[in-house]
Amino acid sequence: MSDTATPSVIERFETKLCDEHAICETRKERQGVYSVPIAKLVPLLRDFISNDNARLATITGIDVRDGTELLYHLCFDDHKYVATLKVLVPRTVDAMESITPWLPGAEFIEREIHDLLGIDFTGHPRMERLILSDDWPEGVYPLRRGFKKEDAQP
Amino acid sequence: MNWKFWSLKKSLFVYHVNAGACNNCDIEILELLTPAYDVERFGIILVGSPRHADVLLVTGVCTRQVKKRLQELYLQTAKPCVVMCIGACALAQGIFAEAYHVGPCVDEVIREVDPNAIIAYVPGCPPKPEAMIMAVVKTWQKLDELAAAEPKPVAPALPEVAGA
Amino acid sequence: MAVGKMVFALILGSIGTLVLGFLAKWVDRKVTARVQWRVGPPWYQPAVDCIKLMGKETVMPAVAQGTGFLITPLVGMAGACVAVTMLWVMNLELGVGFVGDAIVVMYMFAIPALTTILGAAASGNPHASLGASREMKLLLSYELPLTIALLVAIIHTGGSFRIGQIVGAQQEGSMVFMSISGVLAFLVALLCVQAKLGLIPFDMAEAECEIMAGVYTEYSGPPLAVIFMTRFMLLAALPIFLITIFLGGVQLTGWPVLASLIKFVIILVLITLIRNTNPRLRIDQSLRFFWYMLTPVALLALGLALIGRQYGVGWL
Amino acid sequence: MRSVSKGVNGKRTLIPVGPFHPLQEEPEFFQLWVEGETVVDMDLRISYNHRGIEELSTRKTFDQVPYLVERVCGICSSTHPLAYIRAVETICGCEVPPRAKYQRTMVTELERIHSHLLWVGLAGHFLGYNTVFMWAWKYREPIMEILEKITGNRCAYANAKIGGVRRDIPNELFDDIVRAVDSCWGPTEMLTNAVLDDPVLHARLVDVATLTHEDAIRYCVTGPTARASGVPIDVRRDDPYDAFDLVDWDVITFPEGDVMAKAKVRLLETFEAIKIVKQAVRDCPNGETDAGVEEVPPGEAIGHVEAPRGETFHYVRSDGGRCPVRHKIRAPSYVNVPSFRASCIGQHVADVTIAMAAVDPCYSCTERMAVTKDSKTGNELMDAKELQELSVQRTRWFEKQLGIEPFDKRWGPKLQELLA
Repeated sequence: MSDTATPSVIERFETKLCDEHAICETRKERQGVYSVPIAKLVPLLRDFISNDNARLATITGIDVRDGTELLYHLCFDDHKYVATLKVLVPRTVDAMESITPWLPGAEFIEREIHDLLGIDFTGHPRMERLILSDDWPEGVYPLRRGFKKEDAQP
Repeated sequence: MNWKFWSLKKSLFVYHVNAGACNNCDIEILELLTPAYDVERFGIILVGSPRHADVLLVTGVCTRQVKKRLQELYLQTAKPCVVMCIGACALAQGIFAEAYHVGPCVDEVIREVDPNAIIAYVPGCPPKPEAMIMAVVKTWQKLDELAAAEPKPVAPALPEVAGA
Repeated sequence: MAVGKMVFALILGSIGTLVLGFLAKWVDRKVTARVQWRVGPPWYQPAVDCIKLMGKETVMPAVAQGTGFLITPLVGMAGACVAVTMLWVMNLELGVGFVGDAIVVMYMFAIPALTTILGAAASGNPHASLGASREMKLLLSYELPLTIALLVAIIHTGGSFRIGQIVGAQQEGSMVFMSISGVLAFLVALLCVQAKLGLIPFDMAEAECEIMAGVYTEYSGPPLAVIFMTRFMLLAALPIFLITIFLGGVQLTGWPVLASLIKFVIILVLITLIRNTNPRLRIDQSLRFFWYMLTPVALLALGLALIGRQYGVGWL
Repeated sequence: MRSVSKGVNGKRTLIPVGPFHPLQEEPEFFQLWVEGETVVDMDLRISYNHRGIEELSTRKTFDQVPYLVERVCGICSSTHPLAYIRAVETICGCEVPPRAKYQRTMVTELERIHSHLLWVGLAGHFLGYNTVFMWAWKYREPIMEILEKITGNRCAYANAKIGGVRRDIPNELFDDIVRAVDSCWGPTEMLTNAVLDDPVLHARLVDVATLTHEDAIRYCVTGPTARASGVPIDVRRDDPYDAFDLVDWDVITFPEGDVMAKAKVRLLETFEAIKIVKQAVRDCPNGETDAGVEEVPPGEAIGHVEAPRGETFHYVRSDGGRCPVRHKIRAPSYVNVPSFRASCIGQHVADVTIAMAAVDPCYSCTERMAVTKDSKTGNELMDAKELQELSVQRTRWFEKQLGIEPFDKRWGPKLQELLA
């Protein structure tokens, strides 16, 4: 990893995030993870994607103790930087605002998270089963903690 | 010699089923058709309808969604039909054995509908094209044995094929 | 002719044509393989394919109309056998025909296509019915120019609907092919034969590059073997039909054997070449081709032949 | 995707593209809604293929995971492990020895060559040039052989490991690598000329299934699909890894976004890949090939590399234990395939197969599994065959309109000359 990301961009990027009360969790060469309040996430994403030429690589969902962490990976290709915006969706809510209406590329990604982790994306035009088999029981999510293969018997 | 088995050896119509494979086996199967290996020399051709098939080439782990379709497919073929499990996944689920979305092994799935099915196994991840041709040769030998043994009931399984 | 002799002729003619058909099919596959830098199958491959299918089980699709589904391949084969035997007999013994046998042979050659349509419809498979509808349209399109081309030959050989006379007149005088209208009619008939054989560019009834699917999707085992054999027989029989009508017939005695063989091989190679160098047409394109292009050409040939006949100009 | 209503005049026909075709190595499972000859809407049903690799991965140790993820997809089998390994190396903060970097580069680029040639063959098949299919696969063979020689397997190479490479490629084999890639240069050049000069291919490919620059950004596409729409992204340049910043090569970009541009990108990239391999062989230093990573500290990181089809993106989280806590895999096709909606709607049905093939979709990547179809349902769902046939017919029609001989006739003699 020879050259590092353009510093000025990271500064600008981090200032923007700090204004929205985001916290930088880890920062390595050319990539960083930032924790963002759930209400600020979608406007931030929209801003980065439309103004800063960012590209949504994918969304990762992780089942943690208090709920589900959603990690939005943004690639700033011009600046050799990958930023990961992290939000925590509480178990009691299990829902998140969908970004598909303005970013159609996120459609499959959100449907996959819906299938595997049970997060409901509100405003998604087609929140249907995508990658699990037809005989998979409703309400069993394979990537949640404590999932056992036996639970999924049809 | 039994003419049925003799002619079966000389002319194998193959139908390829991808039951959840990673493409490695599939591209190697296609490789067999191309000039480098050209299996049409031995009378082996790919056909478009399972009704015409003498050999079902099954690749992949047989996922939950695929299981029923694989059985249905096998029932549609005209017997005698050899099932050839290509690759470690089709053999014994390979690296995916513990995954949550895979069904039973391919041979179990087939045996469920036909206990006497003739099943050949080609190990390797993926098997080399040579190993697949070797598997065909071994299948011929097995067919010879079956021809000699007829009309006794068909032996359950083929020996493992060396290679890869 | 005695009944015994007729049966004998039927068996001999059918088997001979079948063997010829196996070889013709092999030539076809081998040439295709060589174009693609492959070696291709051994010479006995088509025969072994059929023998193998004979030994296999017949699967009845649940939705199929049983009897119709199974009997149609046999009827098609019977039609091909009868047509082929009539061709052989009338070529070899010029006197035995009857008036109108040329028309009967034409009918008989249409039977395999008709039974294919019926069988495909009976199989209850959507693929097959799609193929059947195409086959039907194709049949409607090529029969007309083929019949007109046949008329040209009949006019040239004295106006009789007897194959014996068509052949006899050509062997005494000159071949139908040795005139402008004859050449035109021959070319029209050659393309119609291509369609009858279901070869590229007119193979839309059975979909892609593999030998099957389409109308034959649901067939397996012996019925499929019968279908294959019928097709192989046609591959041998239709060139003979062309030779009979336009090129002075087939003779199996003395030097003319060689001439007959050369004619057969030339026509077979022509058919294979057309198949290997041409794209597949869409069904509407082929309808347009047969109706708007071949039929006028055939009519032109007919006109020329009539004029030639009227004014005694042999080369027209 | 929005749900589909009946057409206004009710003339909307559903053509589900049956997912199985004898000559296509992967099944596809599309539903096209067609009015007349024009595609008006489409949907994708891909639930057949899920194997659950992400979950399985959390039960393997860090060193076992590369063997698992290279089985995500057979054609990208060097890039998936590499993306994972990059993520883990970032967590560890270890530096890969230069020799290992160059050797990883060689294998990924050899893979790119064989993958692109495979695509050319399949595209030729879709357009009705079956001979091209046979030929392209024939030229691919030396690459497969050299990969077997240097890694031990024709597919699934398992050459990279955390901190270096699993098996050093001995210097004696370097000449063989150069010879193998050189043998590809001529045929690829010839195929490129054939594509660029061929009027029929122009008619079939230019302005077909155009993915506009805006759509490419909205659908977040990557790889050749994006580069053909004028989005100049390439992970090899934008986030250089291995030896890609140490060798000289170009990112191929075309602004048009049609199928032709995608074909051009792939063909020209093959040359770049050959160049990279030759430079990597030339510059490869002697020395260690393994940094000797002992354990993985807690942390999280992403790793992404450029697969033949686009960006392969992995995210790994470690809690300091033996296994990853979470391992997210995003294959390039997962973002490229949905862009069909932008590129195929409004197209002629006959163009859809080639438009789909243009993305070089990889369904086992997309679902981390593969689709199959039995003939019963396959029949009900009609056929990719039919569609391909339509595509072939269209090529022939153009050939005819332009008064041109079939492709094989035009290019066959030249090719044979070349190979003689």
